[in-house]
Amino acid sequence: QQPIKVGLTTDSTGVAAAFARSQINGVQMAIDELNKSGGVLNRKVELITRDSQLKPDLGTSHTRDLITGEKVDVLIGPAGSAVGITVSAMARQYRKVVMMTIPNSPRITTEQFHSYVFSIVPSGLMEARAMAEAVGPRFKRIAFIGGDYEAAHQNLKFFRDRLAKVHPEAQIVAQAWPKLGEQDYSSYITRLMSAKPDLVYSYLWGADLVGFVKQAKPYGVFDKSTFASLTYLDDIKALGADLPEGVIGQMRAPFFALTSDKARKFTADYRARFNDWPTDWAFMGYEGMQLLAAGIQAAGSTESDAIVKALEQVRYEGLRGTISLRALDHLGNVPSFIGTTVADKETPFRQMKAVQRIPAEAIWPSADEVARLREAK
Amino acid sequence: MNAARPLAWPLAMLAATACLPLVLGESRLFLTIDFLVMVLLAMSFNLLLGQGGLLSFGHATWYGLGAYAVAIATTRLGWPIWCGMLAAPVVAGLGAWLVGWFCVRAVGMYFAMLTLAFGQLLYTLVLGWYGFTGGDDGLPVRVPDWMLPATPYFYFCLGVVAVCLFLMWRIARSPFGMALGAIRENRQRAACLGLNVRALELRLFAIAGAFAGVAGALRAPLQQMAFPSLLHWSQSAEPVLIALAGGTGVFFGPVAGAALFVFTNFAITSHFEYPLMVFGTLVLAIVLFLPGGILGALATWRVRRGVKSTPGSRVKWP
Amino acid sequence: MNETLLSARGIVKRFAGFCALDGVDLDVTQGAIHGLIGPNGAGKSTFINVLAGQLRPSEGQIRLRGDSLVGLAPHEVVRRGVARSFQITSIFPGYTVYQNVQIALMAHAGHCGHWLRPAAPTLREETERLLETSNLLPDRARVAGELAAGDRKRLEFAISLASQPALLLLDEPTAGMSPSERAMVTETILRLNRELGMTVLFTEHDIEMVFGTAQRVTVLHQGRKLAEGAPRAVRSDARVQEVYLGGEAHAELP
Amino acid sequence: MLSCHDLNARYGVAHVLFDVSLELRAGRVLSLLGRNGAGKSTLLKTLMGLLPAHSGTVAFEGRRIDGLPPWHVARLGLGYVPEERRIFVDLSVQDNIEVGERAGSPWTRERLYGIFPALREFRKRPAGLLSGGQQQMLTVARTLAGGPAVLLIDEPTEGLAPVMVQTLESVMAQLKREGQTMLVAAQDLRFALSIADDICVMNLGRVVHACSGDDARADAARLRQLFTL
Amino acid sequence: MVDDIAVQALSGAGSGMVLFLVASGLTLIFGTLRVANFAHGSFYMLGAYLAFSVTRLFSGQPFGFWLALLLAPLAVALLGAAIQRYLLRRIAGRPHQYQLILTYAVTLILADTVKLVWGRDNHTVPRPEGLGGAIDVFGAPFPAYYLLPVGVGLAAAAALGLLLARTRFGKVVRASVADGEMLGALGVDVPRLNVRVFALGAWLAGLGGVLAAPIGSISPGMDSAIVIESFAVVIIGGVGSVAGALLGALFTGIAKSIGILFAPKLAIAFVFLALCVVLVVRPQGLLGRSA
Ligand SMILES: Nc1ncnc2c1ncn2[C@@H]1O[C@H](COP(=O)(O)OP(=O)(O)OP(=O)(O)O)[C@@H](O)[C@H]1O
Ligand SMILES: Nc1ncnc2c1ncn2[C@@H]1O[C@H](COP(=O)(O)OP(=O)(O)OP(=O)(O)O)[C@@H](O)[C@H]1O
Ligand SMILES: [Mg+2]
Ligand SMILES: [Mg+2]
Repeated sequence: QQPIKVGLTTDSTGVAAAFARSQINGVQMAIDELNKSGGVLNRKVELITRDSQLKPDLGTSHTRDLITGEKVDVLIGPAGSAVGITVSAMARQYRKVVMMTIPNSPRITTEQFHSYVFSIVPSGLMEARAMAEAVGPRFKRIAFIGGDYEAAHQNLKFFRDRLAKVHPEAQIVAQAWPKLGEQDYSSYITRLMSAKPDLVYSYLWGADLVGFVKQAKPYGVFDKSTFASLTYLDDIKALGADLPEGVIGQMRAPFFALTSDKARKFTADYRARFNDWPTDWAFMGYEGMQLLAAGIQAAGSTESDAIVKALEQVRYEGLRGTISLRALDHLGNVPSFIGTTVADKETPFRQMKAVQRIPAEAIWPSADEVARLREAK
Repeated sequence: MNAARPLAWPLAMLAATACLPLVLGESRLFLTIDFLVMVLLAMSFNLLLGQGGLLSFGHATWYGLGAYAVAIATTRLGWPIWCGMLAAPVVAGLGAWLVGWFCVRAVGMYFAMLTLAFGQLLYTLVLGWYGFTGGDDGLPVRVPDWMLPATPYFYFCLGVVAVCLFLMWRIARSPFGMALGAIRENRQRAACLGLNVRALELRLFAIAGAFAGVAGALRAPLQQMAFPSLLHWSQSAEPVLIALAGGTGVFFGPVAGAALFVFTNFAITSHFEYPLMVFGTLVLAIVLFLPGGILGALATWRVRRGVKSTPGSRVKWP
Repeated sequence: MNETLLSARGIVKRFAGFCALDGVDLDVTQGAIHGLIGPNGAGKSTFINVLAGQLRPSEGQIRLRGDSLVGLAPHEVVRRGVARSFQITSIFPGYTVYQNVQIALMAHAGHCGHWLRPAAPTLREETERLLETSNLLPDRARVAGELAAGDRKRLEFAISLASQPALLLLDEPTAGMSPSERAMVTETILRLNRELGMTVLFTEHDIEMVFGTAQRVTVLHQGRKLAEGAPRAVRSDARVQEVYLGGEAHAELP
Repeated sequence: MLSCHDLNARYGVAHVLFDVSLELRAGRVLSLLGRNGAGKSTLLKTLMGLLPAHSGTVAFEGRRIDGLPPWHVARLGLGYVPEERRIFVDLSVQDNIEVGERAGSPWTRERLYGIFPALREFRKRPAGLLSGGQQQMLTVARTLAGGPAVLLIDEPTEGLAPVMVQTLESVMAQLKREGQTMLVAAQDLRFALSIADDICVMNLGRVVHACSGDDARADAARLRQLFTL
Repeated sequence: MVDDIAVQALSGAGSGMVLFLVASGLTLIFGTLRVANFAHGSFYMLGAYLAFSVTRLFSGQPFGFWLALLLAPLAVALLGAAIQRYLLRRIAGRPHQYQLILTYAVTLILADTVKLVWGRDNHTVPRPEGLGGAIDVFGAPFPAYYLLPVGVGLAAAAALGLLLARTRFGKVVRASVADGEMLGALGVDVPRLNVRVFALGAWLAGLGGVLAAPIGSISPGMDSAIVIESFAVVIIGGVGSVAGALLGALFTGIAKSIGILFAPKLAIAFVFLALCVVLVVRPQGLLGRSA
């Protein structure tokens, strides 16, 4: 019997390389588990990965080759958003189901939505709203810093909109838009701090966030104000003790806050296998693969339209809770996690306490909004 | 002189390429389209470097503009795609002409960096103008159905690329091309012959830009999107690499370079966990062991065997 | 015949604090062969560069048949009929001898804008004729960069002639040549002057050549005009002998 | 002191020197005559190691030096004054000389300035701004500063004003008196004859005539004839 | 407002100095050997990664960073020497684009080597003891650590200037710019000289990398960002001119940080904007000589 082939175009080269690595690990763990328990539809599952090097054109070529050359049955998503969009375009053209586990551009599920694309990442819109919900009420003077690219600009826009609802008096007192990959934030920091904010909210990640946090310390950013940011596990690990305590962090799947048995087992397995802590990407890669498998199982075939129908019905007991994918935009009802950093003896890096779990239902776009966003194109 | 003779090989290659849809599967055929687009981009770049001695580090700018011309025409303006395809070389050529007006004032590495800087400025513009260009998430291209399957689009690209290559070949052999070669060889002397060095270089820059624009226009429907990364300097590095690996001193050198780049890079990124290391080693080997690039080495080998070389093919650092 | 073709007035050229030309006046008569001599560093090449548009004079006026040349780019100066050769040979090393001459002719004929027509057959006859006159026909297929120094010089000379200039500026046209070639170049200059009425302004260190060819000689010294006049008069000028000719050896008349 | 035997050299595929053999004895001056393209410059470059010998040998003081890199050849005691003025344009005149200096050279800077007063005058100026003739003087001075045992000079008087030619000739005559071994390539018959102990005439890459300077002076007509071959 | 500008200018100078160290090495290699060394960013990155390893090896020890400052640039210099000796020398006579491509290939290889050795994650190096905090400048806090790159940068600028202008080594280096072959004929071992110059350039890049390590994060992509900026700085200042590189680095550093106050949208492309403006006005760069 032919194995079920899963195609993973991802970006093992470039700024998202670390994300891609754990994504592959997570997907692979899911596949190994599936195969150990007899496969899907009694067929083995096989993973084929490709490196698109964060280049959309290479991503297109690889995805196309996975579909037409390797004849994969389903696709699972890349790392970068731009590549994600082209992968989605290929999926549309060739009618292949694709599961996004890292890219979270709202466009994927709105403007450029088509029935074969699914996502189990809280979209940029959802994350911005989650942040506004969590921190909005407590602060009045908010300074924003984000990489100068669309996701960050959108984030601020969505954050602002929700802020106006939860705390009308609050205002954005300063903005800074360093370029992606900026090495030197000092000028941006002085600019932000001169507005005397009580919250500095960042939409920075990866090397950018690490650089910013290290450079922000001497300027007293963490003493004179509270700092809130995306905090992927990769960055928490890189910063180690350089990440101050009391920072408000937003994550997609923090292993220390996922305490269900299933999640604990995953963390333990992952540690044993890769000698590393599972990142957000590993969790989502794993869940994405499991969801696909569940969809195929339920459809009883690898025929794309059948899988789509099945996936819209599936309720998967995942690591972050029960995940279902709504028919409207194929977005999973995945939560956003927001907590406060603390030192922890167990790990050489910060963990978070009082992690709030903001449910998708509170932050995802309503049917009206989705319709409006799709109109807007 | 028989004009058909020097084209015998290229024509044979063209005919062979035209038969590919009979033997290749869809995926490989698409890869071949990638290759054709790269050939056009690298050849247009080599028109600058090989003919005019102008090393541009911003050539992808015009490639990207070509792609955006198609995307904007189809998505923002609602024009049919062929309007966008026709607009692409015009937009790219005009852009190159405007930017080139500043760039040809500098020479050598200064010229190279100036093209890079202007390219990055345009990249920034495309990246930052979300409302119009869609920013880093790109701008969709509305592709008619007939362009989606591999075979028809392959023939379309093959036709366009063949025509463009033929035009470039004519340009290289024209008095204009020869004058640019003279400028490459000795700028000061060329000026003292009464050649308006800057004006000629500017014209070449615009022409090469227009051809790159055509390549961009062909690229856009392939991924059904135009992305800012098409204008980024790292994209500009590709034609440089391709042209040099293939051999800048030989007219069709970049074809060999593009084959190497597109097919091997695809294979390497499919099979290796550390693709850059493999690819870097490959490039290193070519530079070290094939002086003059792949076709350049072939030409040298033929000279050794007594076949006459083509004069004026040496390329000097400007 | 006695009309002034080129007139330079009060040419000053300063390089970062150093005055290479210090108010030079020079008239070149239509149809004349005019020699420009002077010790090394007198400013001869600088003067030629100023005339040809390579350098812009700090002060002064240059007129060709009354039209100002100051501020024109080199290619514009050439189009007005002033061609030049270089002291340090300047050719297109990667082109063949034939192509070197051909491109020069095409540049003059204004063909270089054509970008879709083949270059090979363009101006074939003219090219061969010019190769013939400069005795380069046997070398026509050789790559110019591989020629010996003297041959390169001859090629450069041929290139300069291609534009059929009204005024030809030659910077040491026979330097590095053997006596026989030197004689040939001298002969060519004289013939061009005689047959086409081409005006020539040249610098040279070969005394025999200067005094044997030029109808009028100007001596520069430290950026100023030291002497000017008929060859015989200049040659016997005491100051010229002191700063340039050096002692008695060259002063005796032939 | 310096000799070569059956030397062949090529530029790429072009064969330029054919079986050239000659010998330069200590303390003597050998004039290498030949018209344009005869291969004089090529011979000097090959002796110096700037152009690899295709076959044949070069020996200096009994030791084979073909195949050695130029810097090594130079350190053994060969000094080369090229035909084109290859001065270091960005360096001042003084620095140009300093770069050529080597310990133990009898040519101090003062002594060089004594011979070439123009260089003293412009010693602070970037050498690229010198006129052609001044540059030529600088190249000679720069090579002398290294105190070479054998001096290879390629057309030293080209492009020099008559006064300078005289100066240079007297410098070379002085060098000769001091026992400097020299190999001088020249087209200028008069100059070559005036200084040579030995004469060697090249044509089309071959040595076509060799004789002593005295013989040549006695039979200048024959030489002239060979020369215009 | 004036205070703001002063503080911005000062922090711009701090980051400008790291850029200067990298660019000075680049301009030296570029100006002398005519090698547009694309691998220069990799040297910088290696310097930073080596600093990470050394400080980690001696973590808890106060001298860890200073040891890294000593050792890492030396290691990078050795690597540079090897690249010059075994790779670049082999293609010395070829058009210069090939050297650019060769160093580009080296960049690719080193990029993956770094991933192989140090992983794909970001790393950080703690700031050395005593320089972790802030000092007071015009009443505003200024990171004390920045004094180190500024000091080292100025010292390096002065030392390089003296080296090139006064010593025989410097003169020989400049002579080889004009005509390396002739220099060889004068008895100078040019191949060895080239190795030394390349090593010196690499050493400067490595030094820049070590000094940059405690500022931000150490990540696999840090090579390409800096190399493009340094090329820009080298061109702005004029190829081969160390003083030009200093001027260019300070100019872009300061102008960028002040520019952020007035035109934040342009900050992303500021280096390129500066390059365009400078070259359109002065095609040979600020301190470059015209052709
Ligand atoms: N670009 C320049 N900058 C500064 N000084 C210069 C420049 N070009 C020439 N000079 C100086 O101007 C003077 C005249 O130089 P020029 O080359 O015109 O002399 P020349 O008469 O042609 O000498 P030669 O007969 O040796 O060729 C010289 O002293 C030279 O150093
Ligand atoms: N770089 C080169 N490549 C190929 N051939 C060359 C090169 N340089 C010189 N030649 C050829 O080598 C031959 C000898 O040249 P060479 O320069 O040694 O002559 P020469 O005797 O020094 O002449 P001159 O008196 O003109 O300087 C010439 O026929 C020339 O064409
Ligand atoms: Mg002169
Ligand atoms: Mg010679």
